Amino acid sequence: MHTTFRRRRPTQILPAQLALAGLLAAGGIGGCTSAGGSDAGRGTVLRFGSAVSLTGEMAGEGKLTQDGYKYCQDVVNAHGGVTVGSRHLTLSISYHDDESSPTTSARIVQQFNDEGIKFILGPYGSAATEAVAPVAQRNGQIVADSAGADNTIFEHGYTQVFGVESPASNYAASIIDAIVYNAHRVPRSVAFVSADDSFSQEVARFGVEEARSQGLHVFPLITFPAGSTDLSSVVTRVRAEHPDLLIESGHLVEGIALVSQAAQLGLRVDGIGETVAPTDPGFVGSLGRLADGVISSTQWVDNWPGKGPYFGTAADYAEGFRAAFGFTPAYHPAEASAACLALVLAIEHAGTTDPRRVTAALSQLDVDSFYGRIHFAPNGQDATRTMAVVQIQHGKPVTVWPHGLEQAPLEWPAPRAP
Amino acid sequence: MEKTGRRWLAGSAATIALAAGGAALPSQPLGTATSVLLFVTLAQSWNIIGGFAGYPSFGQVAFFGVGGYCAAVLTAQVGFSFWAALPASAAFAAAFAAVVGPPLLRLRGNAFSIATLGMAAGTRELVAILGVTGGGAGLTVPTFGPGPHTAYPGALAFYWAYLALAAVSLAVVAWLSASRFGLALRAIRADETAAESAGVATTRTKVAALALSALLAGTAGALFAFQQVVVFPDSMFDITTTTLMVVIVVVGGRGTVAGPVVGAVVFETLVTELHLFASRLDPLILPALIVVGVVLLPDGVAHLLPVPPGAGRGGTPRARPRAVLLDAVRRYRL
Amino acid sequence: MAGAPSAVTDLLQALVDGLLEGGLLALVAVGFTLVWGVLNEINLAHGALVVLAAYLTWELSASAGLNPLLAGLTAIAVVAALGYALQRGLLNLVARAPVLLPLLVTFGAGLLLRDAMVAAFSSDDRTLVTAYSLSAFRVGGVYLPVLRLWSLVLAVTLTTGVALGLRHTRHGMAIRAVGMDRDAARLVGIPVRHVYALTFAAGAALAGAAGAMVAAVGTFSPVSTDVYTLESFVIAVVGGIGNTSGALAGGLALGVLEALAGQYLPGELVSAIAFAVLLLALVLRPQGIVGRARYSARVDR
Amino acid sequence: MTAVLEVESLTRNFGGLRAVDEVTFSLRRGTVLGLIGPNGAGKSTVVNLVTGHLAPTRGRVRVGGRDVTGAPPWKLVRAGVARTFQVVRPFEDLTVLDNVAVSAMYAAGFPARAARTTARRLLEQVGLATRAGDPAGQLGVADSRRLELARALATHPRVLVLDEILGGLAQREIAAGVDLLAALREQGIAILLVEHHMGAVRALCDRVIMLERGRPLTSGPPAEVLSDRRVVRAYLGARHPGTAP
Repeated sequence: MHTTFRRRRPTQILPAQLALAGLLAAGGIGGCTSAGGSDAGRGTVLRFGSAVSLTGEMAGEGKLTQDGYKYCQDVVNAHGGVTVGSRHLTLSISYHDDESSPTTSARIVQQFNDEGIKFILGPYGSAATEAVAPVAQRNGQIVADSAGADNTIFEHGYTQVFGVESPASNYAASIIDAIVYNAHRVPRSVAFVSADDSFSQEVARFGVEEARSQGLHVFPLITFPAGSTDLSSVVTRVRAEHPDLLIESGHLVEGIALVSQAAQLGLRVDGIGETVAPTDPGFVGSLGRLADGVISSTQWVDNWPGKGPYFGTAADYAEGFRAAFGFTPAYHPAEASAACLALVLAIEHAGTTDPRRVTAALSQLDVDSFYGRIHFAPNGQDATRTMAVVQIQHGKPVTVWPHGLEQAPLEWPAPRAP
Repeated sequence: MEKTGRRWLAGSAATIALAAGGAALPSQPLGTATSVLLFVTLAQSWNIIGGFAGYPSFGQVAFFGVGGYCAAVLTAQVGFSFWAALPASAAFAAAFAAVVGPPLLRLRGNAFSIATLGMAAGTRELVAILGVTGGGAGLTVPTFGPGPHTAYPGALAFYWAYLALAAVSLAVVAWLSASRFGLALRAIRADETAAESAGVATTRTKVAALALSALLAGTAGALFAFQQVVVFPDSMFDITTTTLMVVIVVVGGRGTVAGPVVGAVVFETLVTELHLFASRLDPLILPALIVVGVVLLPDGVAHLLPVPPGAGRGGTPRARPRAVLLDAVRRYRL
Repeated sequence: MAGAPSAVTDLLQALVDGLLEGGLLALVAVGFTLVWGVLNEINLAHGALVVLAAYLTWELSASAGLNPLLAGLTAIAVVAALGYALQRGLLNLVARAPVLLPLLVTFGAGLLLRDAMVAAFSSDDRTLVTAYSLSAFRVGGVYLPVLRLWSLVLAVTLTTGVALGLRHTRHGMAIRAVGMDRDAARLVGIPVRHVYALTFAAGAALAGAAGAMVAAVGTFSPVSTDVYTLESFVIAVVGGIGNTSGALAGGLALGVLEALAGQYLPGELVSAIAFAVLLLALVLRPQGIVGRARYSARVDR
Repeated sequence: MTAVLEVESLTRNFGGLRAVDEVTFSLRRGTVLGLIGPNGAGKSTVVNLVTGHLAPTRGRVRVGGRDVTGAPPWKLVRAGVARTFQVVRPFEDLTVLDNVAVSAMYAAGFPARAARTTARRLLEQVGLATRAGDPAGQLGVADSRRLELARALATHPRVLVLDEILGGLAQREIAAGVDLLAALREQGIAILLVEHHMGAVRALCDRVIMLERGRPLTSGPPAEVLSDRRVVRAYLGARHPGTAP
């Protein structure tokens, strides 16, 4: 079914009235942020706030992010809670569903501020993080950003946003490197298709640069409306160009649609690389055999080097998470727990819940963990973090790159569904 | 006629001065009050074209969105301060209406509604494609950082801004209701052919009404964009925003001065408060209110009030409210 | 044929894609144009009815294990009954009000339906993977996915079926009479309230058929309700208001136009095509491409 | 003295049908021109062409010497050509007073206050003074016709085009109507009277044009035209050979 129109962002689901009334509540009295900020931690509880997408387009990824935050809360409290100076505070995270609408995420963060909550765990997606950042900036709140990888978030000069994930620029570039350095038959040409949200376009832009620097012929970029579920016209155009490799940058919804329609319309490529989608359990769930062979970049895998407080090594994290949630975590829960961990450690190092001192502690934070090294550049982005690359083999994402982390050799050209 | 005009203006100014005193409201009621004031403006803006001229536009959100995006582009890409961008955005929205108006206003009834609905959706697609508006990725009104920016004035300042805008909208509609221009619009609503035979240049008058209504909606859009700081095509061009404006005027009373105000206060407060109580049901509250409101109050609450506030001079004395309500429902039943 | 240069096959493929796509678009739109033409009501809940049928078909066949065809038919019946109740219980109350009021009521009903679906079925995307959902004929370089072919066949049969039904059956004549002049129809003994509800139910049944097809062919979620409503009224206007065979022509035309645009224009322009078509049609040719709109008087009331 | 209204070989086609075919006439100040003919002869089409509601396929329309062919109704009414509608078209939810005030303000260009005083005066003139405050939708047939006339007069017209204004009225009301129109003629207003009521035509018209299937059959003083055999046949059909003369 050709989705002729831009598939409406979930704001469509949230009646404008709630959006409008709520958004205006965002204008609630935020002016009087006293220097110390209301110290939510004075009692025995340390409260974090999280606007997360439980319904709407990003619901799949949003739920995984929430799992990551919940696991962080459980593990920290199991270890006796957060030690602030002499006190031990129990970590309590409150969630509000932003229905995958960036404007709603901003409203929810403002409401958290009105309730005196200064520590925010980032919403899912760059658009939501971009909308939340100015609210946190003017209220003096701190955002531990777990899934807003878009570089533009860190170019506004904000001082309150700290991103634990590797920048958007690495997403497609690492896929290209993994194939070029690993494949027996190195592809000579690549076609890029991208959703039109800023994160996906940023990823595509850097991917094209990397592909050119590796000497591949790059076909002109094709963009499609974010959230589209029918990409048949895109597939038909790509088929006309006969590239060796197809790379798609977008989220879960578009990732699934592209692979299924590519099969339906008989697209012949050596393999498909996609950002975000393949590492989501829902991807293999909906595509079944079709998912095999698809390659994706990931922020973290369960054999990632590093060991740290509360979670131990990556393997310990994966083991503990599976015990608690019943499925092996891909990178979404891991980056969420890492963001929560960063905030907890910063508070412990600062020895106070005063937001300004915690912000200073975060900017100096440099610690090893299950997620690898966590530290932030002056603009709040973890600029030096690299990514790993996985390939779906027999229905399971398997690490194929970088060297030293591979769990299986890269199958290239990718196996084609019978 | 002059007397009622002046009395009405004085009365509304007084109530608004009182409301300004309410600045001590805690943040949640302040949010509700601010939203009510926004919808008073939006409803009055729709009332001009939908109520007075009888052209039920279903694309008003296009002017709201165009005003908002114009402010965002002027501040983010051109470096204007917001307070300079505000009047420019209002004027731009009015000019936009003057351009899209003539072809649309040749149509009537459902065809006009659908054409305006299509126009608004088309405008959203256009904004989502253009580079200067940031496309689907949204655009940030700079309120911080090294480059030119306008400091974020805080919720109270926005409450006052929406208050001023609501007062202006009310005054404009009150003036309109008592003026030659308003009479011409009412004549067009009653019978456009006869109006033209009475010397009314109908197309020009209708386009002027659409531009005036776009001016108000555009200003509200610009203010809203500044308040949200980050604007997206889907949040600025949401069809439900138009529907709410229309429902508020219908439930309040089409073509009256007080109708939209009554409608905005009743409808807005009801939805926002209900949202707080039955949050599990909340997605269903708004649509249910739209359906119930329109079916039970097809001619609006204003007609039930004993004194017809500015509903046209010398209206016949009002029958008992309940009778009028049943009569309206009976009159429109198949 | 197999050796044809790829540029030609691509054009052919785009045309074929367009026609198959147009078939489904027509199927979605024919119910909408019937209701607008006869009852002069814009049914903004039309998209929600389509998606509801898709969900019912999905639930009945995927979870309840019913044969997809039977699931589809049940979904159509349920949606038609809902349509009858919506008109009889609600829309008849504002049938004689200015056109704006039914428009608002259907908008509210559509939003209500959509949010109820979000609550009931969550907002994840769904698609019905049936045995032959991936199979396709290959003619030369051109792919003809089987299911999409079926949607074109269904679209043609239903639109012509409706057109013939309106002209030759007793109910059809009653519906057209009510559409032309409801008071006169009442005078000759036609139960107008029932016929109004029947017409809306027919429109809903057509929406149901489209929904069942959408479940099989594409992916859908509550958010797609707006997409289907917007497309329906573009096609209704292009095809000629109230003109069911016009809906077929309009749907095919829009489908081909978009497929070609998708092939030769930058991706993001595709979504603006439908609006450009709508505005052009409304301004230049309100009576639609299939000659005189059956109820052109409706354009000005 | 130049004519107030000049119409030259006015023609209008609807697809293949020629509704009006080469109609020519001129109307001088203070005179009444009757336009008669069976239903469907094209009388209303001529009215719509002359008042701008329809654009002519061919031919010219001049008011006070100025060419206004194809101008929209609001320009024509401001040039002095006012009309009433065969099926009354009141502004239903506006008051009777406002109905008239709109024409005074927009066609005659009076400011709001002066327009309302003029409107009150005209309502007295047509006998609707007592209903000034009522919504126009509540008027009966005869009163609605009076309102149409008052609205047309409020435009300060040079030419008054009356489309079957006496249609369906009781005998007593027709007599009152004829007196009213005679008074207007004395005030110097030119009238184009489209009417079926032959009594009124004889009483008021200086000249009459007989239309049949869009073409002017004959014209001249009323007595002469009304006794013309072709006119009688056009209205009543040919005499059956066997019946009495």
